[in-house]
Amino acid sequence: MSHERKTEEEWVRVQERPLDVSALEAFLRHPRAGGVCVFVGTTRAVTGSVVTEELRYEAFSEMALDEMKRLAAEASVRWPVLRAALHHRTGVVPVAEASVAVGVATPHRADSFEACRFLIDRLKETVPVWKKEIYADGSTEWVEPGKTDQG
Amino acid sequence: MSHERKTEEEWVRVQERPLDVSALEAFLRHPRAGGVCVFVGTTRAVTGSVVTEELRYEAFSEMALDEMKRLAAEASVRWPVLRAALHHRTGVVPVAEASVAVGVATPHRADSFEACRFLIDRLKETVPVWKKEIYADGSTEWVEPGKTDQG
Amino acid sequence: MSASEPVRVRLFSVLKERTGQSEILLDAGDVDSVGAALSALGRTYPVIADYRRWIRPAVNRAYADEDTLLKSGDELALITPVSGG
Amino acid sequence: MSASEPVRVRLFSVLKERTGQSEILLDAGDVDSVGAALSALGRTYPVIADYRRWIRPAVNRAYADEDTLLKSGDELALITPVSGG
Repeated sequence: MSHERKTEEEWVRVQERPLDVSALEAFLRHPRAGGVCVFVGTTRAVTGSVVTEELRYEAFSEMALDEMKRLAAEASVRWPVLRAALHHRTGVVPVAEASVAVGVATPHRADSFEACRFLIDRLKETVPVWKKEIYADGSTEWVEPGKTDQG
Repeated sequence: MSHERKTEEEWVRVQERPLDVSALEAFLRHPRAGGVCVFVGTTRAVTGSVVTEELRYEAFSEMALDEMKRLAAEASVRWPVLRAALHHRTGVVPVAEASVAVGVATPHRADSFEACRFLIDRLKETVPVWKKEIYADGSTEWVEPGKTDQG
Repeated sequence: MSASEPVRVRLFSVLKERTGQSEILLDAGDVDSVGAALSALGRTYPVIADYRRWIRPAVNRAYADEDTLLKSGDELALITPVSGG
Repeated sequence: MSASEPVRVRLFSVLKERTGQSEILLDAGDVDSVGAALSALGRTYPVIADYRRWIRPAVNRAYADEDTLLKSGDELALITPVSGG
């Protein structure tokens, strides 16, 4: 299952299939661009002493697309963004595979780094996607940043 | 013509063919990586009121590879770099095509952005590659940062 | 009983798992605000009461707050701390 | 005349274009340092004298300076301001 919205300037997607980073990078090419910055988040096998087998992502896909579009619009106010793309994968994401890819094209390189950093940082704060760790010992855990355990 | 050096951790290349950003991104995948940051520099058609037709790059290829390896090693001292790649194209690079691609994989995303930014910034300062602007009006110019004209 | 459309509550992640529900319909006449809906849901599903302080409610796919008014046909999503990326 | 290998000078970019040379061989006995080589080259090629303050010399593919000593068989590259990327 995949959801997407695509205009000439921005492309947001939520999909179960592996992400196509090449297609994302190709979308970002623009004759007025001097710099393209792409960030790819991948499933890390080891965090501290804990071994992750895989991650499972769940999204509220329709709202996730809205939020990603809103973030792209916010970035375009702050930086001269020529193209922006935000893609998130859902379902099982094995170790070393990409869960998220975010990219920005701007006339100059400093802006591409800043806008890309902004998009991935904000995506992790506001886009309704949730991650469940599946550990090598068989246990599982929803990752809930900022939630302390005295529920 | 292409020159390259490749180990398990780093991959530097200077080549006349178009850059393969997908291959670079694939090389950066690592089971302990959480973040991969890739920067692609592309030929910009317009800078201010000046229209660029194409860029022509010339490299001192053997030394360029040495310098790129040295920069990757320097980044690895400052950040926990799992993989690094620096590829530069030479010869004619038309508008919207990539002249340079630099990427880094690290366990956490902030480091991938910082290390990638460091690599592209330093590459532009020390790697022996020169750019000639071919303007739409037929004139040409070697780009020589920091050189004032009273030779 | 109201003849109008219900408020459609969407649950995800830990709340979906622990309530066993991905969608709950509430009578729009009974819950005129997000806060009222959360209180009603918390009485039936203790885990929603437990999570209330960490829930960012979204109405019709935009973040809202407890004071946001609800009307017939609205969609209320209970967004627990997100962890995409 | 020395029987030893010459110092091999490499030129790129604007210096290659304006001297018409990509490589110049110097007798190693005549140029014992980078500075001496640059002075000798500057006498033959005015553009090298003009560019001298902006040239970063590299000996055997590593950045050096005017005091760096040259020996038979060394490669001296005249690196004008770089503009890759």
